Amino acid sequence: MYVSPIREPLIKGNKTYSQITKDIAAPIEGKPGKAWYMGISLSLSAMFLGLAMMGWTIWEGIGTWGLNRTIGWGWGITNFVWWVGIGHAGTFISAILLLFRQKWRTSINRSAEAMTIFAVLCAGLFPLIHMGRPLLAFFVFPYPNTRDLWVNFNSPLLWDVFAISTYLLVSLLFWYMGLIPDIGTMRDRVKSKAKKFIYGLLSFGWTGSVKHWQRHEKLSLILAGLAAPLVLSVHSIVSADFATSIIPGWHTTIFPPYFVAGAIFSGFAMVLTLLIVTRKVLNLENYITLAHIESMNKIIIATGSIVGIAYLTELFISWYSGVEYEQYAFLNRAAGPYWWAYAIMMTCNVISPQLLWFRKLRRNLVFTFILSIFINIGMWFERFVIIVTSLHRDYLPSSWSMYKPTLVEVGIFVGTLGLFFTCFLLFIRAFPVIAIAEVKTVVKSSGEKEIKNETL
Amino acid sequence: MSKLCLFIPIVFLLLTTSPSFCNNPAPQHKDTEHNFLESTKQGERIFKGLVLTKSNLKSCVSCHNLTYSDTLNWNPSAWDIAHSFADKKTSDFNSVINEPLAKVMSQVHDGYQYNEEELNHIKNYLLSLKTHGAEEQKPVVNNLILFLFLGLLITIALIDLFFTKKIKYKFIPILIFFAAFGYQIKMLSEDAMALGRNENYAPDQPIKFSHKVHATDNKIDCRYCHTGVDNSKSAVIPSANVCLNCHSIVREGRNSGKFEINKIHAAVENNKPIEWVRIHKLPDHVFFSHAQHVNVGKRECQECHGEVEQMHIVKQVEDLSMGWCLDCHDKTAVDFNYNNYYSNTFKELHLKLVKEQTDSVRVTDIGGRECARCHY
Amino acid sequence: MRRYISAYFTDEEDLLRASKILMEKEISILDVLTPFPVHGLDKVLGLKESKLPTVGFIAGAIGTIFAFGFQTWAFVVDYPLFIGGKPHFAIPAFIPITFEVTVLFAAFAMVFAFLFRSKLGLGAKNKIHDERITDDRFVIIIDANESDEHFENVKNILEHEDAHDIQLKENQ
Amino acid sequence: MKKYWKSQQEKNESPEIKTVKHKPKGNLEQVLDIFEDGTVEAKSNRRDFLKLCGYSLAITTVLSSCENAVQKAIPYLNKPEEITPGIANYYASTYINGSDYASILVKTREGRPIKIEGNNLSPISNGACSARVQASVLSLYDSSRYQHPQIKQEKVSWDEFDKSVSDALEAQKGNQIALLTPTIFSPSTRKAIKLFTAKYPNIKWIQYDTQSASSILKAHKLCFGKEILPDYRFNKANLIVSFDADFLGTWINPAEYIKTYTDTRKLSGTSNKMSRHIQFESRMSLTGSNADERHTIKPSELNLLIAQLYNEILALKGLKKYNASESSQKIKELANDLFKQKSRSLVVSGSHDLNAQIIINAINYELENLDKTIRLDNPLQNHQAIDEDMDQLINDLVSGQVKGLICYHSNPVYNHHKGDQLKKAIEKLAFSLSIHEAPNETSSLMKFVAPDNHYLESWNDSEIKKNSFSLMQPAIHPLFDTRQFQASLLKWSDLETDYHKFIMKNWEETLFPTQTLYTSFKPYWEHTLQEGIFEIKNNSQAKSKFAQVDIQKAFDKLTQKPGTKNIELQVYETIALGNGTSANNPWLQEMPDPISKICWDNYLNISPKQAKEMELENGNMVKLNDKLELPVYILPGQAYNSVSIATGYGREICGKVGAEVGFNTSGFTQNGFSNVKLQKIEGQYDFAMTQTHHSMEGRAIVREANLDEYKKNPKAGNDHKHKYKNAGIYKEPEFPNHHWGLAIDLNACIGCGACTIACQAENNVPIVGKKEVIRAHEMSWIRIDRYFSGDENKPGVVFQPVMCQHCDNAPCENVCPVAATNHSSEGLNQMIYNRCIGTRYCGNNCPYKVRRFNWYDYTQADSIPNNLHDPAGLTSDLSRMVLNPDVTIRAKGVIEKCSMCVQRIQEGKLNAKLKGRKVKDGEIKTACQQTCPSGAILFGDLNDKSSELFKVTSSGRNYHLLEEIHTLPSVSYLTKIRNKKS
Repeated sequence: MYVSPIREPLIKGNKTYSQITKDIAAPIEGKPGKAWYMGISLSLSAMFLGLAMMGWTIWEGIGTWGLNRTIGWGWGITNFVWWVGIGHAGTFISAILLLFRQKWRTSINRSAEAMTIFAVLCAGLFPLIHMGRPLLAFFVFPYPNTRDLWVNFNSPLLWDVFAISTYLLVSLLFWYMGLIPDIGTMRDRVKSKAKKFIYGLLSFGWTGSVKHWQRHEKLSLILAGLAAPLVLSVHSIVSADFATSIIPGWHTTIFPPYFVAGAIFSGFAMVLTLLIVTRKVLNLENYITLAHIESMNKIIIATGSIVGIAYLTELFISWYSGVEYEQYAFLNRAAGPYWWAYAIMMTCNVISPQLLWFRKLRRNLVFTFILSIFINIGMWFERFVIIVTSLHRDYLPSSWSMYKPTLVEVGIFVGTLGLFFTCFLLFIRAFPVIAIAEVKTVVKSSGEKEIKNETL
Repeated sequence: MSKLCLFIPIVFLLLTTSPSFCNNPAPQHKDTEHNFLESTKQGERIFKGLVLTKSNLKSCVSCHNLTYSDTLNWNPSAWDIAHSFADKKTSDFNSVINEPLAKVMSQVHDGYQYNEEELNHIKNYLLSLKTHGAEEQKPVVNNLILFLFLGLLITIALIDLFFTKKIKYKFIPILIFFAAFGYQIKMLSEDAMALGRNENYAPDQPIKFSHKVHATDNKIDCRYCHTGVDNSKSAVIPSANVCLNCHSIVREGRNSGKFEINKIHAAVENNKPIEWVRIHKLPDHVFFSHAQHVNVGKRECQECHGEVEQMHIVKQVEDLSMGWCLDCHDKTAVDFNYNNYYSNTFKELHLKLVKEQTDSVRVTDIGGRECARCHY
Repeated sequence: MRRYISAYFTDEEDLLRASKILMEKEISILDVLTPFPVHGLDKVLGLKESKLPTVGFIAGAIGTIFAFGFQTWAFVVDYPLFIGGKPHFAIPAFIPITFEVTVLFAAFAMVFAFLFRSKLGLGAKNKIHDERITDDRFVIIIDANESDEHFENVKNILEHEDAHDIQLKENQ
Repeated sequence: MKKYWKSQQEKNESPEIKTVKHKPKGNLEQVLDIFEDGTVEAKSNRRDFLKLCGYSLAITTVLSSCENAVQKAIPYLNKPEEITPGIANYYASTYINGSDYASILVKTREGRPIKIEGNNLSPISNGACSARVQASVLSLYDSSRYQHPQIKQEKVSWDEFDKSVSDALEAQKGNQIALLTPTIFSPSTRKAIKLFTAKYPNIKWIQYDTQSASSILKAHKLCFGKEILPDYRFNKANLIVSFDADFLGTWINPAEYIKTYTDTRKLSGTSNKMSRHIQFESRMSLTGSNADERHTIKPSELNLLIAQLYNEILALKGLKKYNASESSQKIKELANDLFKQKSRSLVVSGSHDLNAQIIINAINYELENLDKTIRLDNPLQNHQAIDEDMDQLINDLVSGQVKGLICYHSNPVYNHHKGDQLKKAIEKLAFSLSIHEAPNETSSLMKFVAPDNHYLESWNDSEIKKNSFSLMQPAIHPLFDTRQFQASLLKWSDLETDYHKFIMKNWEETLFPTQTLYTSFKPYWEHTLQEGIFEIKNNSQAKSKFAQVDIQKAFDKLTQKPGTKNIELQVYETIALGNGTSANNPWLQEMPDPISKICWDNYLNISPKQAKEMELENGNMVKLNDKLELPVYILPGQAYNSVSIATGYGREICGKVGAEVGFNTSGFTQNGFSNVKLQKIEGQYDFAMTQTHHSMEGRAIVREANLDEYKKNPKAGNDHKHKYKNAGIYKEPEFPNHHWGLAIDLNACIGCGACTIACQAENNVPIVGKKEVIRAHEMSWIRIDRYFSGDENKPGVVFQPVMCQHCDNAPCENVCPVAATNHSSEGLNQMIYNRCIGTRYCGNNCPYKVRRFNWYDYTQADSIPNNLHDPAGLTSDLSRMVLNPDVTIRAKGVIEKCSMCVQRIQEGKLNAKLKGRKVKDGEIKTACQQTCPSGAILFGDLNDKSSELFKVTSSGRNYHLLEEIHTLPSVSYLTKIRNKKS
């Protein structure tokens, strides 16, 4: 394989526009394989398990979870933060990388955005079902009512309500606006009348007119401009759930940047996990190349290192602050009863990504895949460590307590994994996983053929 | 919508507990059962005036409603009579219907002559009313159907707007859409706000007690009966012995004759309390004290309960929502001159008042909007 | 009845060149249809800058004022509550929601403005010119009503610029 | 504001029927009807309607506030004059349970007793109630009580029953019969018993106490010629030495001792005087945990120490010493200190050894404490039983000499160590009659069961201390077909059965003549009934003489016994359950033990050293004497080679709550100690512990100082004060009108836990059961934190009641998304249950962890059906009668917490408004404050510069918990001052 000394091609195999369309539309047009059926049945059953557990929780009460008077949040909010974090990669890739004109984003932004939406959906479930009275969840919206009551605008949890719902809606808009031209492509390719009708509806009557393209480009750019601070704000606000509180280990000013970095870190890891499988199964190796994987790995090292530095800063500041409660909280994280969670977090999030400094490993698919799963686990434990170990031993030792999750909580988590993969599997059957039109724009500049010509 | 709320659980109830409907005791005496049924039917016909009687008098039903009704009818309803008389002997029945002693009754029932058989039929009919209750009234065309119809209209309008395009002018389906959707939202929000509210609730009471007769015509003070209103959180519904203070002498009413008043005596004799239907209900989580409002705050009863003294049937006039409470707290001024508690406790506000920096201190200013004033 | 010429290209550079020449010759181009955004095409065709950013800004500003104003009104005027020892008008606490609502308003306004201006939307019945446009064909549509001479003229230019196919079409 | 009512009798003639908008479902008669059927069925009401709604989850959202079903409002048929619905009535009465005593006020609403408060007029209990007294109101509504007379487990009418009993008594006239009761200190009851035994001379009356004081009684007989329990006056003593006497917990009359003890230790105002307390004991008792100096001593070693102390005191007085081994430096010092505090010291002992008690008497005599800190002229009248009587009775029953047994309010089969023998003997008896409230191990063996009234349904009088009388009056008509013991006795004696009249007659004859205030009996009686108490003034200054007993003999006996190498077992009673009579009371079961913080269980306390040797950890199982298998709890401060275990648990025949909770200690004597063998076995046991971490981790949570430091600087130990005035970015909140606050004197708090039960009763706090407590789901709004410090074998102990601190900068308020918790302009942190959606964010963000979440539907207030978690059956219609109608029942999924008894504040304010004056200081009392036996809790208005609270909080000892995080709590604490020898 030829490798350019200057820049590696992002699309391989001398693709014409028509071939690109055909390759990317192939998974939608063909019959799903055995793997897909296995995947969907597995994730559907996981989803139904989760739904049953959620029903049980709502019926019986939060007592079915392992929480107690000291530890009011456990797996539920850990999962919430974890999913929100995962939901950061998509918009980050499409918005921030768009602003930076990174061409390699074009092959991955579509699936990453879809992943964002599904992850945020999963995340949004947790604040809802972790409530003691989920049936009254509508109280969090400031709607006019006969009680003359409004909500508490001081509460970070309310900010969350606004941040998460805004993020979900804006991400949806962004994703769908990007999809319109590709749905147009699908509309023009499918043969069956019903499919043509549905794609026709969903394509919003896309014609490809130059005026539309002009506005569309502008819209994407400005939406990206809006979404970029939004991405940063969402996890900052999620971190404010903790940072604005007074619990030692939560009350930390470093949280917003640290959470955002962590979110992008985990989001990229999840994108890698999914794409490494997807490119193989859907035969998209020419579009999602090692160059893409390597670029993403580079971001992983960067964000992983930020996270690592944040961990160390936290430790340092807690010691330096001289506040006994802070000092104890961090000592207890590392050496208390939950030391193992801290150890997992440190190994997976700080130590393991450092291996990516080696180019060989950065370009090794198996290694990257395993690492991405490690990072997902590590980032889950980061949230667990922050939430549970801070709460379980706070100010008054008399209330110190331990937390052990129940099967119900585990079941709900598995259920959201099921929901996520179900959505993703349906997505790859319904819409192009790669932004066709956007790939076409870069094929000239970053395609294999062109670069060859240049170097020749 | 509230009907929908009711409908679904009822369906569920039927589905889940249907076996319990089957445990009616199996008929043991077929013949007597049959006779009784026949007699009941005859009685019903007589009562409803479907049979020709010897006299040309009005049928029973023209004066005695079958069940309670929402308009005031001083005459006891059939259901009511059934509860008082069904167990009595036919001879008692005879004397009441054919030869009443009370003044009102004897005028109205003048000329009624039913024979014993007919009386038996009527009595059996009443008996069956007592045990089975009156027929369920069919629900009127309710909001649900209207709501669904509007939904249909919206769907059609949208389909035409985007796909079929049969209507030439686009604004027509758009107009239809907005009008229908708007009306749906209005229905939803009104019903949602009405949940748990009972504005205009005026149920029939076990005794046709008229506040108009007592408070306006006979000029009895509210506090004569509602004794707790000044000191307790509860205004107190008078106990039967309070009624008897007068009604041990006043045995016959102007409108209802002896029938209603007799219920008080019956209650005392049978040692069975009178089960009034509660009208002004606040949820369990609301603490309301009459003493605070009536005694300390010097509010008139009518401000919350409406012109009760003009009502034959008591009706809830206000919606008793939290917004309504707060509205009053916002508007009502606190009388600092009258009560030393206020002037001694709210010194800053008192000073302002004295210096005439404000014209009045409202309930809200002294914490009348704070949650734990009512919720704890 | 309207007649028009549609010229098919397979490469965006040919298209750009052709459009440029057509514009130079002041031949009015009705529309250019492409499978992906071709850079510089809007400049070549002399399209005006889109007003979407302005829409976004105005909507965002409304969102800011609405969110901040609403929070202030609810907390200071309508139902002041003592919460956590904070004053009723606690500006820092209102910032996150103000920001989110700003973004939400701007994003929605822009998307709707885009759809409205472009006449796109659920069930929009735009004419699909050719199914290959969304695949790999670039099409220039030129008004062909004036005369045959015009048509020949245009055809020559287009052929010169490597047009793959040139068709004369009629529109009812 | 409180009204004392004289009689409640008339009102019971009509069924009380009243619907208030709160929970009381149905009337009393309905409740009775239900229990006639023996089943508890919830009647159809709006809850059922809501349940139907619950079937469709989708619509419950809308319906969760839907309450459109028909409600009935049922007035009284004939309203009793003194009852106004919505206003509570208070009746003065007396709590008696065995030897437990308290003078109380019963709070009733619409005829239902709902709360017990202390009677301020009583010089004995001083307006205080213990946890047991507070919880007793729940026992009234216990569905496991006997509901009708029974013969051989068959239900009979009282007429039949009385006839059968009389016949049986006649038939047994030639045989000896025993009447077994606990100590009876009611003069009228004693009289009734005398009349009964006069009619049946073959009946011998025997008193039996589980907590016996018979060695003290006998020692006084020998030393002073009077078999009495002296009147210990802890408030007169500067130095208190206690040898294994748990006088703050369970010893003789703790209700009085807590008050008199803490009076000397409060350091209120300018007083710098504080008594010193030295405790010798093997188990860490409540008393020991409050001592300034505590010595862990094996039970068998106590005697020698007492003897040595006596010797040293004799030496100091220059008298001849007896022959004993050389005493340690500590004893010598102690003798020195005692000698310095001559006539102002007090030495007490809980020993069951007669000789030890004789020497203790001798010590007190030599220290000239008699008639000063120990008075013999007004002796206590409880705990009068003599152990030998009971032993004799059991022997006689076993040998068949006694042919019949009448057992009233005692359960020897369960709690006497020879219970097994007794059980077999009773089964063989020809005549056995039980007079109990509820079935127990003894009564279930008996042929005749005459159900006794609950004390809240009974008339009685009492004379707890000589010349201190009080009256008990019913606050409710008997709920079941029961009759009180005394009335039954009178009936069987063929006398007037109205015990009320009997008491009146008795008082008219005996007590009325002793006073001069009233000239006719009726006003005197009514006045006394209203006040609840009556005292005969006694100004005698009797000089007590010490008789010449054979001290040499007693002394020799003490020094003879060598300390054994065996493991010694002590059986003790807990603060909550006592001897197990109230084992079916879920409030008491869920009250954590003050020291171990374990509830719903008993366990073997073992010393840390021994645990290390035997490689035991908390919850490991051991085998005791090859028969009893039970878990161990490593109790810091338990003496090495000694173990202890609580009685009152492991009840077999009991209601559903108390049965099979914990382990039965039968076979081990409660008097003294026994030598046991201990063996580790397999198994691990989960304790329901409300506190699992016992060290303060060096944090300034409970601030302490020693007295000498305090004298130099009142701020001693409280120097952590941070200068944080206006440290936030916002101005500190102001409360110009009221600013309610609490102050808790950590010096006065002894950790007894009465406040926790008072709070439970006042605020309808649910019971969650053992499994839930293990999961740290307990609901208590006020908890008592207990921290150990120092060496685990000789730990220091501190107690700290913690409830919602009502922070002015409350962290919880900021985080609630729906503003369900916010601040009032009176400085209260308000929690609005109906707005709460249960995110638990407030609970997380509370640095004090005082917020409690309804993990399950504990109260049946939830709209979803079939998810009730009510292990104690407290949602039955009967039990619900105890609910306070002024406090909302919380539904599943909402947070709750201490409201500073806002219902009482509102009531107090309304009362002031009705009278047109400002709220008086001390007028409003929180439930915890009201019941606190040591007066450690003080409520008031911080804005009122003349209030007691203002004075207390401006003292140097005042501090706020975690003040460095700037939450500005309205609750403050006063530093704990110890009086250690410096």
